[in-house]
Amino acid sequence: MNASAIMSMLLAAPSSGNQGFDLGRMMAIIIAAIFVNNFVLSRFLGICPFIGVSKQLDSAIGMGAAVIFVMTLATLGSWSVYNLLLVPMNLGYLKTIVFILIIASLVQLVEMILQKFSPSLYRALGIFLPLITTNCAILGVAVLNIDEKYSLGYSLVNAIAAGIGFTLALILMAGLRQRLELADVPPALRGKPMAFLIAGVMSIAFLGFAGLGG
Amino acid sequence: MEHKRFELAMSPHVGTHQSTRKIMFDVVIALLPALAAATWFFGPGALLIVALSVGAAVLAEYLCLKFMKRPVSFAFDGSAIVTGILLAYNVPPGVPWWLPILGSAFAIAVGKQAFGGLGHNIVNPALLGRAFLMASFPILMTAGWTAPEEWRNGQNNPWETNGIVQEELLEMPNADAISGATPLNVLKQSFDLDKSADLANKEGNHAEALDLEARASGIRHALSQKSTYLNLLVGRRGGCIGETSVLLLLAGALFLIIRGVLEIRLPISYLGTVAIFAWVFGGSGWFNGDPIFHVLAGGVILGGFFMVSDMVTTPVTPKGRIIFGIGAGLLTMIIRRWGGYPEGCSYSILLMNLVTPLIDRFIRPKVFGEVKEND
Amino acid sequence: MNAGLVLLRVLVSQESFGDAVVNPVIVLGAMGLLLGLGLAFAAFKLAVPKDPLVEKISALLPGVNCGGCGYPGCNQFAEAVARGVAPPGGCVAASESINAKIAEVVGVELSDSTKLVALVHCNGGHSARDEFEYHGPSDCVSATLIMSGQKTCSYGCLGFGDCVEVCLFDAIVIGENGIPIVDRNACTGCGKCVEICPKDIIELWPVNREVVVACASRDKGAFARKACTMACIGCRKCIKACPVEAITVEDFLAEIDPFKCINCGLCAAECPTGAILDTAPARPKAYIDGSCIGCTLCVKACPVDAIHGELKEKHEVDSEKCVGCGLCVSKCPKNSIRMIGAKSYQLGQEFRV
Amino acid sequence: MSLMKDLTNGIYKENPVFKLALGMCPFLAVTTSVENALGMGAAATFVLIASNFLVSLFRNLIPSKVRIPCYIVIIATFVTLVDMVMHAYLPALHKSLGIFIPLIVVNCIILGRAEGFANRHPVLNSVADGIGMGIGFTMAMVVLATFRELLGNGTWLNMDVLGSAFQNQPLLIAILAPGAFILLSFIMGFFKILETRKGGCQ
Amino acid sequence: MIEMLKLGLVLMLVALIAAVALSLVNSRTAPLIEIQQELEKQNAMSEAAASLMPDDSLAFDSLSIDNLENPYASCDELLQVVKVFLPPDTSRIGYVFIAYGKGYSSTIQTMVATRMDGRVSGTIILNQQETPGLGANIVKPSRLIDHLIGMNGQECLLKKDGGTIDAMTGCTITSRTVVNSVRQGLEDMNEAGLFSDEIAVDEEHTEGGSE
Amino acid sequence: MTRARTFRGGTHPPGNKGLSSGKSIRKIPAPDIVRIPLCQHLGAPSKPVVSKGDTVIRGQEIGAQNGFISLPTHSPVNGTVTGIEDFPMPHRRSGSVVVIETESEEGGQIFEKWDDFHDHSPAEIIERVKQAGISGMGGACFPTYVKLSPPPDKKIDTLLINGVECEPYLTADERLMLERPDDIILGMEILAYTLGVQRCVIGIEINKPDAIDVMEKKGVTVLPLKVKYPQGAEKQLIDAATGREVPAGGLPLDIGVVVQNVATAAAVANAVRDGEPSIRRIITVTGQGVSSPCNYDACVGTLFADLIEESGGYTGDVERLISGGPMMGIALYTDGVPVTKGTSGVLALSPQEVRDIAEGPCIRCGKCVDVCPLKLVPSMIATAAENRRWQMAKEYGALNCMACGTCSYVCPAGRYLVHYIKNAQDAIRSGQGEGV
Repeated sequence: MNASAIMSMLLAAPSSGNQGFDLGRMMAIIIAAIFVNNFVLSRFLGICPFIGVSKQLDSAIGMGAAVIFVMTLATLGSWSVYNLLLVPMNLGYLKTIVFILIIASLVQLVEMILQKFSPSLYRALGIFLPLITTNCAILGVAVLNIDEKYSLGYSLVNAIAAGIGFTLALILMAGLRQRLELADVPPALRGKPMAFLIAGVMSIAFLGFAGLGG
Repeated sequence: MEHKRFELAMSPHVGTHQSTRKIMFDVVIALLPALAAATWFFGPGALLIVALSVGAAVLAEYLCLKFMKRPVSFAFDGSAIVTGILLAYNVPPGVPWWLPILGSAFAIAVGKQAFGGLGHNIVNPALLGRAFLMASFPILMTAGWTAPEEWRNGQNNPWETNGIVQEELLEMPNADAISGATPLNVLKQSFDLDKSADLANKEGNHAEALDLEARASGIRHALSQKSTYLNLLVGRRGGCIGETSVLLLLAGALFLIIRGVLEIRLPISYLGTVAIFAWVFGGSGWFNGDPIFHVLAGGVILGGFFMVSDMVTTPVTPKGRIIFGIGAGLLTMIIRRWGGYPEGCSYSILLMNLVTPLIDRFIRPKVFGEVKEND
Repeated sequence: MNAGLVLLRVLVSQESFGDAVVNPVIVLGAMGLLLGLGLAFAAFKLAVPKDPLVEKISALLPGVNCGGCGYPGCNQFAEAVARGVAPPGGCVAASESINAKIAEVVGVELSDSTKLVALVHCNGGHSARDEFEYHGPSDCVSATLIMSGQKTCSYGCLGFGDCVEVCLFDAIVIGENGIPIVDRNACTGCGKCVEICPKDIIELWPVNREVVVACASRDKGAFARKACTMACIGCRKCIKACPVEAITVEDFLAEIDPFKCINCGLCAAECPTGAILDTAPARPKAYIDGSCIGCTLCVKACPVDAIHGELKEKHEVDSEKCVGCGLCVSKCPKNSIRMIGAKSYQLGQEFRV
Repeated sequence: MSLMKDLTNGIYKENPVFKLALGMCPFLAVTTSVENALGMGAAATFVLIASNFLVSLFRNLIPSKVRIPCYIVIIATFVTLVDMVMHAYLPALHKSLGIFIPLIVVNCIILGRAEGFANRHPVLNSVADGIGMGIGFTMAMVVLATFRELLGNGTWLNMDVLGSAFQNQPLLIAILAPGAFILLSFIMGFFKILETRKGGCQ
Repeated sequence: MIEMLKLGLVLMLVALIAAVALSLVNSRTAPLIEIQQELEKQNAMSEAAASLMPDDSLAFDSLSIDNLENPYASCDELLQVVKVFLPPDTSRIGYVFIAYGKGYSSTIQTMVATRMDGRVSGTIILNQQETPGLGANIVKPSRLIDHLIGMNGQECLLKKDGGTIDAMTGCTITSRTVVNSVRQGLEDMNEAGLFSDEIAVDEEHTEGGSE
Repeated sequence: MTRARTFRGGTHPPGNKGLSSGKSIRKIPAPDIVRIPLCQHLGAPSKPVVSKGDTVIRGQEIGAQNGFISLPTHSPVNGTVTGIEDFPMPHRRSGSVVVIETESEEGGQIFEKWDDFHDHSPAEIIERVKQAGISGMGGACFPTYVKLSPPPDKKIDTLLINGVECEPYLTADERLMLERPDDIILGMEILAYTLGVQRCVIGIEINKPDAIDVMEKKGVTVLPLKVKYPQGAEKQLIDAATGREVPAGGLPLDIGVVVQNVATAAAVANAVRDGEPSIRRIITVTGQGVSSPCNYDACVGTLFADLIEESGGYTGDVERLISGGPMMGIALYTDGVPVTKGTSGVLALSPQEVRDIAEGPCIRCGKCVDVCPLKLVPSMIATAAENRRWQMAKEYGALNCMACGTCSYVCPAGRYLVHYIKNAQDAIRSGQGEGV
């Protein structure tokens, strides 16, 4: 396979040769991933960290930034390996195992590199990195990109937007939880049940975005 | 020496005569004129829906408090009544009787009491109840419209009675009469026609596209007529129970302002934003929308004066309130123009309710004497 | 392992599997090797020195980074545990035994001293008169702000239960008398209640000293008595009753020295107002076995005349009278005396104050 | 005895969902019907048992530095197996579970048990734990799915239960995303009440 | 260094075993999955084509025309048209194709059978993940689906867009997606000249439009 | 008259001043037994220098200054000390009082009279003010001499005399301005001379037109102020008068302003001119709970009960007895407490006057934010404090609060906002819950 062929593959969607860059479609992907089909509130991806790291606003912001960062890198890696290696070798069925390996080692490498070379960035982002391995939003976006047959460009856009959507939900959640910490919540609902109830309310509100960009 | 003994408390020892209860009942009173309009246009059915909704809300509040072993007197502080009325005001007049009951019960139980009751709820319970109904019974909630005064003259003729004056339209070339239960539905249709026109253009059917575009702009033209405005003001239009008469809603709002209950920044920033963005992108293209229509149609007036200004779920600081109003206004217009629903008022407020804690956290007034560099 | 390799070679060599097996094996194998090497390389080259305690805890933790503990990852949780910020049992993914091990790792520095539990130095409650009616937030801190609380006794418990609220272990409840009651088993001695109490009447107290002064009033006897029927009036009767001189009275208030106290409860029996409480659920009884030589030392030691017997003959204990103080045990030259029966906590251990 | 304890541990005492709040993503996503819940439960249980077995078997051979990647590979392998088998033999279920089958890989329960339990217990106990946790997970999903399917569709395991009048206007929100969150919240709250009641009696 | 190598080798070994296991299983299941999917497609085609002629013995043959691009599909699917004939006579009696359209929250795949004159004879919704209870109702028998039958590309339009088809209550977007994707498919086929010349009126119209 | 000035925020509670504003000051004799609290000022209590059995004369020092921020205490009567004991106080549960059996109230000139204060240096005047035991008589009781001795690096350019009396009910300052304007004006001149400032203004709310008139006729620069609570708070008064904001955590000195109450000015005049220590003050006894509200000139150590009796006793139900005004005054559980230098009023409020609504949850109406003169967010501070999140309360500026009570006054949910905020202040100052 020569270089130009690889380039054309990267830039175009895998199954059709002539899909160019389309601003409208990109907007649709972005709006869908952030609002309409928000990863957390409508697709149920990344619930564990969403519930776990939303107690403090500062952690939520850090986690969100880390997720966006890793999501982008993981998508880049997984998309390339899938379309440049697995598909030509007819090994599509290995995608799950390959993706998770890529994500796990990527996260660990990034964490170690940050810790070594940029302690300040590590303190801001790095401490959230381990949690990301088991964040199904990362693997989810990688798999979804393949399922939707997005080109690399769209895949990256989708990944970043999904990360932003995750972050948005996380930050809103953190704000609400901090407010409710001072509220007179019935004892039975304190803690995790409350977190899920807030998520439910947020999810209802996000239904308002339905149909947007469609 | 024995001296007379007195009770003790922290200063101040005097206070205003306002109380939560009084505020709530003021809001109830302010909402009543609109109920009269609703009953006039939609018949006693509307009254029944409001009554059921209020009853269910108060009952649900009472039962929740009882279940949680909290003082049940809170159930009668009027806040449940406000929630009940607002919920009923946000459903179409033709819904079955059990719908508002279910909605109110959900609004109170899940939207309010689960969070700890009055003052602790994160979103407006009535709006949450409405969103719950929208998600659960989308067909009933989007098809339960009745035309104004239909109950009296017995004919369902939305062509004349949804508030849009047809004569104007019929004079337009290529413009058929339009149907649609509410003015905003009609507007949404015009956007749909625009979309179809784009499609036709893409396919190369330029003649068809022109025709569609003409019809779309014809509809929008009809919506911007004085007579349409008048109908919207009076309340002769299709829509939710509470959003009929703009005039009577304004009267209620005026009452609240006089009573010092209404925080004026929220409605003003909200309605102002709606108007501005209605002009910016409320029409087919840019900067040609009709702000007057957008403000009068749908639930913006009801929302602006009675739901955006809900104290519990909006920021406490003046600056925060202005930001809240702007955000809600922008979201309303985005949903109206590009979203899946013809009306975005209630969802926009719900969404901004979620942002309220963040606004409260980051937007605080400058403390007296605080040096600027700390900001 | 070898068997696996052989199997692999057999499989690979067979034409029928061919590409279908070889390709994935190559791809995955290469990835595994590369990533393994990469990670190993990184682990060695990029290693950052860590706190050994944190390492130890991390090693015990599940390492799934689920975030259930509220920390971003297992390492952060481990650090928090090591710093004492997070509870050792805070991991939701680990089983209880692991949590116990973590607690062990963290707790090795802690001595196996006697547990300290919260003790409320007031038994006034509804027996204490109110000076005025208080209007304001229902908590002790707020009430204290106004003329130091509504009670006539300015030392006593206000009974709004701030301590109940701050207790993370539900170890305190307000009893019927309007006084907090501490569940000694549930109490961990964290001291949150001590910190919050605006009247400073809660103290951490060794769990096995069960005779306590339940009053903090330093008012003069007459005034204290007027303010509260349960007040210590400084009558000094307890001092006389105490066989080990564990009690002192200062500013009209008795104080028990927990280091000296032997739990006999004699002071409590003597106290005219009930300011000294005997909270022991049951007392052990002395038992003299056959090795007794009848030296009568124990008879002299006994503060309640519960031992009797002839010189050079085996002595007997009147278990009705015995208060379980154990003074005789220490005096017996032949170690013939044992304490038998219910003892909720072991005496004689060291404790931190 | 200890085996029995390991087995029952996951069912109630350490129920992965209600008590530990692990594995939430698939739990919320696939509980739109009892059928899906059972399918997902079976798949997760299989992976849980198999990975616990293998991890426990090789627990002394795998160096600790690469244990997590190794476990992930083991789990991912079983997940892919389940994926392929389900695709081949149960295509309808495969379709409705969709993306959440590959996502079993990142289900915290599985990695959590591999690391937290199988890593330091003998094979039999690990398998028992896997079965217990699997059953606990499945049961929890069935509970939530029962509510969601009943309220949102009027059926249970595709059987008509609440009659056609209800089915014409079911409480749709129950099978939408918000319904899952809210119902889960209340179920967890209910468990909490149960627990405090029980605690109060002791 | 040795230590590092050892770690890498262990991971490799685990990966190798995984690879072998997976490839073995895959070699068993992959054909099955393929057969499964083929069967599913066949069934759907038969079902759709049954509306053309209720006969079990209908056969299908993919057309050797250039793939038609469908601009409304979300995931770059191409319009693939299958010829339907009744063996042994291999002349076509109609076509079957899949229309793709971006719906409310998913891509809706509609299998459409058409007569030779370009009119719809039957549709089946193959794949959709629309809102349950709303858009998802599209799979149930409905007026919308009934309405489509007998329509040609020109007529296939919602009432709201100037046509005659009533949208399903509460889900205009889903309805519009289905209708528009079907129309698009029909028009593409028409332009490709697949339909017989009997529908002269429509031909004229199409020409007029394309100028 | 120029337009009345004011500050931002605040509220306007009904004044209820009519009850006593028309009543001229009545000087009442000392009771048979006076109880002189040893701590009538902010700072360390004075040290008793007499003991049981001692004979004291009027104006004699009975408690000595005890530290920098402290003041001496003087006997208001001639008599015999019968003991030093603990006694209920208006601002706390109990404190030491010197009990004196009154024999007479005449004579007892301790300090020499100064005919013209210009003959004396500012330092001498400050010493006199200190020796006379004068503390701020507006309520805070801060030793006046400290305020008169600014650090040398602070340039004072404005002296503000506080005649605002924004607390409802109270009319003591108003009566003082009407009846003894010369004392006030002399006090002003002395203070201005001592501080060396040229600009000297008296701020009066426009609901006291008579007082403004009197002052203006005497040629004093009067700053008419809008009727609004807490217009009389130091920071708000300065803001309204000069447009300067006292920095958070700072003092008026930092921006070159000194504020003194009118009563303080009069007391300074008495001390400097007549050599009389601070042993008497003007007190308003009012509220619907007393038969005939009035303004008294009473000596320190008189019991509240005596004043009430003087006003004809209680009428009907008295729900609350307050020392000071209704907004910032302290509720008392007994009327058996002595008058101190800072007692500006005794209020006996009937149940109708006292606000008593059950505390409900905060409905976040934001009224407290609108009225807070310090532009804090009282509801948030209070909510944080209620949940013992002291650190959070601190972040929201709890320490800036001056407990003026405006927020509690307007709160429709009847929340004890000031109470919570004070809890937070105490907790923060004592270092509780760091990091929470």
